Amino acid sequence: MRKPRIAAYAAAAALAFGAAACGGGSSGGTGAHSSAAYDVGLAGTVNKSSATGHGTLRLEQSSDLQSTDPGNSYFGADWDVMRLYTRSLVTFAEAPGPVKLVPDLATDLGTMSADGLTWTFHLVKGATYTDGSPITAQDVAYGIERSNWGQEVLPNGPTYFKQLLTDTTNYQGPYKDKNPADHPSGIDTPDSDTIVFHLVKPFADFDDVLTLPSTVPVPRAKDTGATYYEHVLSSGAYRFDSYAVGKELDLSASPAFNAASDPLHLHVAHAARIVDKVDVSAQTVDQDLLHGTTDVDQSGAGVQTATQSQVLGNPRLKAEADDPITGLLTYLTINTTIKPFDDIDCRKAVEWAIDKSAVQTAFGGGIGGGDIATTVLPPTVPGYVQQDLYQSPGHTGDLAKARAEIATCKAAEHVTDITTQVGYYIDQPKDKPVADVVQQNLAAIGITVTEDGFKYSQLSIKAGSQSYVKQNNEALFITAWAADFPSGYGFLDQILTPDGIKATGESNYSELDDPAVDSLMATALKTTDPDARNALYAQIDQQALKDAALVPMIDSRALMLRPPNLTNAYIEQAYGMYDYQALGVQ
Amino acid sequence: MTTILEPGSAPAAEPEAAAPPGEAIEGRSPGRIALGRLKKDKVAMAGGVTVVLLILTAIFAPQLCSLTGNDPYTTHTRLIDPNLQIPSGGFGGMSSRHILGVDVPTGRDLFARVVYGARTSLGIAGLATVIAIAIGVGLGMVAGYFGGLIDSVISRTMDVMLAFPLFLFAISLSGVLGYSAFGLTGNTLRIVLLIFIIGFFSWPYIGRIVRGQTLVLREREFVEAARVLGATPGRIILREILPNLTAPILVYATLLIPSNILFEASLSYLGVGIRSPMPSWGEMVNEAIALYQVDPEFLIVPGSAIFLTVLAFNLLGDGLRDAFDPKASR
Amino acid sequence: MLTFIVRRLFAVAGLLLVVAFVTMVIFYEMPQWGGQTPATMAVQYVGKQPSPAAIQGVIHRFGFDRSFLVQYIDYIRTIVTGTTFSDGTQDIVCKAPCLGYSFRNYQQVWPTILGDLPVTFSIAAGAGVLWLFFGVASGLASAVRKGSLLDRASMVTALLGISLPVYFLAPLLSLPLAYRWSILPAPGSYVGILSDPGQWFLDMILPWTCLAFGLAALYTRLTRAGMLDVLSEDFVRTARAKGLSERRVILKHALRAAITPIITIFGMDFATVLGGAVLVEITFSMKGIGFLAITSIQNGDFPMMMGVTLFAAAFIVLANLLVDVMYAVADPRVRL
Amino acid sequence: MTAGGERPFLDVRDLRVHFPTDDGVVKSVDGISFALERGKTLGIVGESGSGKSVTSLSLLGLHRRADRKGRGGARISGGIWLDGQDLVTASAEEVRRLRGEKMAMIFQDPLSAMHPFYTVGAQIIEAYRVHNKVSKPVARKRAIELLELVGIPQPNTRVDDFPHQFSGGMRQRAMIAMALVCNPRLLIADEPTTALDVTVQAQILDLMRDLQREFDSALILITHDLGVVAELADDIMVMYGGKAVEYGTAETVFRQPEHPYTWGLLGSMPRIDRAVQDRLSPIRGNPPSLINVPAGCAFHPRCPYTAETGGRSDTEIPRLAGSDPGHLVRCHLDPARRQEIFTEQIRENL
Repeated sequence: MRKPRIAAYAAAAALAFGAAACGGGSSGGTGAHSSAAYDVGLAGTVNKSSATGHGTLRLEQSSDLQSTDPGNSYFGADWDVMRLYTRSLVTFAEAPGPVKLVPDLATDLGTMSADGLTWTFHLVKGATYTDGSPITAQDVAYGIERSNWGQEVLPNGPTYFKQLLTDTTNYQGPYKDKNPADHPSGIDTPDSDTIVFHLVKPFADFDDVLTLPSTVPVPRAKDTGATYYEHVLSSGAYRFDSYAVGKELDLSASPAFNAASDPLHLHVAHAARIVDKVDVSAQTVDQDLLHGTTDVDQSGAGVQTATQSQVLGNPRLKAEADDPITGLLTYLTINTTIKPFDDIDCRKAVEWAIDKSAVQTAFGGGIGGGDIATTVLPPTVPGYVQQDLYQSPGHTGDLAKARAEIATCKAAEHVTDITTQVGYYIDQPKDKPVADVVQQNLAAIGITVTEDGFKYSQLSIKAGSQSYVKQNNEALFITAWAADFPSGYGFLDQILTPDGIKATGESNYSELDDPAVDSLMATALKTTDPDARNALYAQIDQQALKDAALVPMIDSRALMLRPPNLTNAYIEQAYGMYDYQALGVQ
Repeated sequence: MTTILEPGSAPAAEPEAAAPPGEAIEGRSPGRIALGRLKKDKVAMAGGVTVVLLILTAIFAPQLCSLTGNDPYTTHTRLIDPNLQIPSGGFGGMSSRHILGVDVPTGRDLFARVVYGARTSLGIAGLATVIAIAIGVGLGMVAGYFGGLIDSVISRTMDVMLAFPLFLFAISLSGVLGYSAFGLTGNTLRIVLLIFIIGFFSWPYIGRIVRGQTLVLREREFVEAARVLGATPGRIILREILPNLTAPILVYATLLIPSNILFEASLSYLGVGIRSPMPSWGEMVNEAIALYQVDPEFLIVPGSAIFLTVLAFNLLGDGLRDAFDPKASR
Repeated sequence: MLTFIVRRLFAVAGLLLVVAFVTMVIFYEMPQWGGQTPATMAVQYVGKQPSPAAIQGVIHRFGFDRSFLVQYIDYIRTIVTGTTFSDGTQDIVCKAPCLGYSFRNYQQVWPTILGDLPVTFSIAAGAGVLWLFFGVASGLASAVRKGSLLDRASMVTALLGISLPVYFLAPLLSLPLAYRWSILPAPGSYVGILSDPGQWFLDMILPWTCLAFGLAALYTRLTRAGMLDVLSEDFVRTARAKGLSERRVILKHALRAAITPIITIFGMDFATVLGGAVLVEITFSMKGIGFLAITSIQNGDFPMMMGVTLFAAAFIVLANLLVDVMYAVADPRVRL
Repeated sequence: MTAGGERPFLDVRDLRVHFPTDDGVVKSVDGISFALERGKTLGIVGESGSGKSVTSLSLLGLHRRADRKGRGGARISGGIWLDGQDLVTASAEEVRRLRGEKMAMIFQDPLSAMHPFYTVGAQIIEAYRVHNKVSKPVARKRAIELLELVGIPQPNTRVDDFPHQFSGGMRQRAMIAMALVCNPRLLIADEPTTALDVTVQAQILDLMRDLQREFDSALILITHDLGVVAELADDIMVMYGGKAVEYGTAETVFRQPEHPYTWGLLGSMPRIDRAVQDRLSPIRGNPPSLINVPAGCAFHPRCPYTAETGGRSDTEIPRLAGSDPGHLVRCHLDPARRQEIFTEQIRENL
């Protein structure tokens, strides 16, 4: 049965092996011509090929795309696919290893003005849609406007621009305000090649935001609102032929693509056709991968457990598999405002009590599940520093310390029995077993926990609602987080600062409001030097754990198959899955 | 009329074919006759014994589980191979401590889960059957006894309900309410919901049968006599008609339970019924279905539980029906 | 006959109105009785961090703010007359019978259902043939050879069939046949009959078998019981007394009388399966109407689910009508 | 009743039909013998469960025979010779060929005895074509002929009607037409008039008498109604508990019945000339169970004269015997005493 994958909602995470590694230059196999072996797709390209327009690349996935409309999806896997038929202002370098931002429709990465409030971009010359019409700065602006201000029609995409850009005109969005002359004040398009953004506050990571498909150009005249997804006007190397909801997406190499407008060769149609079958059962996807009747699992979710045992037990198959870190952190939040967890000792007790090793097994083990996490930032995000504030042998937790902390807390709070509730997503099958483990671990230190499972779609009325968690005494929540764009800010801001505290639609489930964290974040956003900025992110990470606001549990891994006829296969760390734009078939 | 008066019993059927005649003459009560027949029906008795054992299993689930020292919730993650994600050591993790193995990925004891699953399945199916019987018998008797407008309304309602795509309705109903509603949450809500949905959707079948029987009974002498003696309709329905419906109700209830067990299991299998951690056989099958290629044990245990339970109830129900109504022979 | 059909068609329409009403109550009213508000219902359809305006927009567009009766009348009127709705930039025409459009992706419900019907029909048609043929054949053999080894074997098989749910039988069959020996395609494989008839047939074998087994078992029992009843009828004795061969007595006289109710039940079962073979479609992940129903429910896609329910109900009531007409044709005593 | 030499047209000798069941063996027919010539009528009389219908069905070979282990059907022993052919030892197929052709049966309830889904004509045509290789139109002509013969008005159109469209009497006529369509030489009528109105009964009985003459067939009339037998039968056999208790010409059985059971039957016959208050004098008690037939004389639990048998009534089964070879009685009472009781106590009450 189909279950929505939460992992896919929260999208891209980023960058290679920590700040240090980043400064240290290139990691291993960039550009290397690797032969097939286990995990070589993490750092090198498997079956490198420069063939173009060759064969049919077959993708399959067990769920459907949230949308093919670049303005209406929050799925990382969708964004990876969108790069096939769209161009955004900025994108990720097409190479294995650490994420690197490169300009796509823009001629160059942006430059911040002295006050940090204005960013200006120029469009490359000669970029066209598949129908031959030129791509203009106005189209890019319109794409941002419809996705960020047109939420009543396109509700699903991210809305960073609405938060980051000034808007003195109180723009109502293109669907309510049909006057083409009206725009938010934060976007200027002085001519058809130039686009200028005005920010409400300095924002050093703005280039990262421009990688979002929100910046994909959409001509106002071609926009059909909620049904635009049926016939997206392609700006990329592949033409958008057709998409049948719940069935398949068909793309083919676009004859109209102007390679001259793509100096970095980011958009090369290696395949003649691409067929993406959706809503195929998870078992079928795996079977097809094993039998060579499909080329890649588009969801990037990794194989089913049954297949995992098959793959790992067979050296030939294992050589065709990669097990990357997906950038998704599964963690337990502890609400810092709900009694008695407003007492840091009670929160520390939880930190000590959790048996992360058991959690890891419940979550699917080291290969299908992921690595035990001891920091908020995953190893692939800038700012990551290896540390473990709550060290225990084998990560099994330290009951003695946990009991000591809970005793202190009980004494200070004058409570004898502690009961609370833990929220989790019932449509994310791996979270439920984790909730079971949490329940058991906390029972061992005398905290009675009841489970509160809900669908992801109910998040904003459950754990995402302040009144709900307070009324229901739901101090704990098992959730997962990946950055929407690959930066420390992208990962940390929404979950650790007051930016994520909202009456509904909360994302800082700990409701952590620590001035130390907040000031570190403000400093980071003004810091233009990446290394200095990343060091600040690492400090924020540490501070949050000192506050015991959350228990990092698992940095997800997914075992992915790359059948031998797949060319140019490598893991794009921005998405934590293969880079579909680079793929071809033999 | 030129017939020989045959005092006493109604005319015994002539022995056509091999239908055994003449038992009525020996003057045993129908219930005892049926019991006698049932006792001779070895297959039905096997079903009956299994049913009794299942009910005992459900009632004494905690005691039964304590024999192996397990409960259905405790996780044993160390029994699961962290890479292969199947119980270590093969055979679904069977051992002297976990006699049916453990589930994946948390390693909960399958024996305990399947035993507690009997509680869920039988409890929900049983209570749903009680509801269906209560509504069906009540409305069926009222419709059959009073006739006229009341009968029309009730019969039409039954017709309409039988024309509903019930399974879709049940899925919609249990799917739309989400995690909490009516002040109930989680599996408590689901259990209540399932009982009512299943019960509510299966009453028209028994309703029809009871209505038909009541129509016949209404014309019988003893009902006529009671009416002449001034008994109220309520009294007649409860004291005269209901006792005579015991046999069909008993038979039908026994046959309704397995179909309700399947109903519950199917909804849970589809993910709109009971959810883990509460053990339910349908939910266990759902969890196991992705894994049965490498760990069939995990699927076979709950699947067989559903199969055997349904089979046992069907055998018993068939036997009961044959015992009460030998003409509907097997 | 004609007046009967016309009268019944009115009844069918009435029944569908009731079904639509009840479905609508389930989707629009039940959640609110259960404690939800229009706002909490609407948040399912907006993004990760919805603005109040977006929520209001959804509430309004999906009609959570209108009174139930207005919505109901609107829904019915839309089915009859069609409607237009806006995708934000322009109006889209939804022709009658317009069952509305998906809350998730604006797909129109009616064409979506029609698009999924061939899969369900593939399942139903093949399985229908199987279960009717094997059910009636083994029930017949059983009744004629009552008490024989054959009878007992077929009764045991029938009991197994009735007690084995599809989702247990399917893995039991797929494990050896599809996964171990690769004789048949693994569950989940499906191609249309038009694109590759041979592959279609292979793909369908397991779903057909799994669906037909339980129903065939039921029909075996039905046929057997019906035949045993009929075989003790006077007219069968008359047929024998006329000196007819046993074969003719069984097939032309007994079966002729016993088959009518079975065909009736078959009509209803077939219609029910056409309205979505949910368990089979889910188990074999075939994108028929049942699959659509489950995905719609999981997505909270009310119009889609209502459309499917109404569609399934229409099948059932129309089959009911058809069966009654067939009954009148088959049984001269029945007058319409 | 032919003496020696050639067999009678229908000769039944010591016929036994037993049904093994879980509760014991049901001895529905337990050793009856009779003979019947063409053109003659035998009336078999008895209460429900006396074995009379089983007798008729066994003549036609309509019982499912038991398997070799003696289970699952009827155990039939004794002899049935029809026109010299032994039906008990004949194969099922041979008996089937005779059914409808040489021997035919008229059933009690024509509505249930005719197939509801086929027209009356079709059912007659079918009966005809099983035994005669003729085209459908020919058979149809024959069917119309027969319908006319049995007195159905407008047979040309009624032939295409369904049984439910006929009235009860018409249906029985059609049933008779179906039985006669192949000119059977033995006709068995099982309660042919029971389901009919009294006026119609008389018509049907008249019809049967006429047709029997016309076809010169032997007729076995099975009924519980002595009145019906009185009109048609040449011989009468009274059955009780699977055995014949009195067997003789209609004349003797009506004039000088000797078995207490026959007295009871006669006594319970309504007569117009009888006073209302003592109209019926029913037989007390119930018919016997055919599994546990009372020891000795099967009738003894209901018999008012057991005291006069010298204790033999419940120990010894009386033989079917009589002074007159044309009148046999199965009773422990002395023949003279029987006649005495009848003359002194019974006759005036009849």
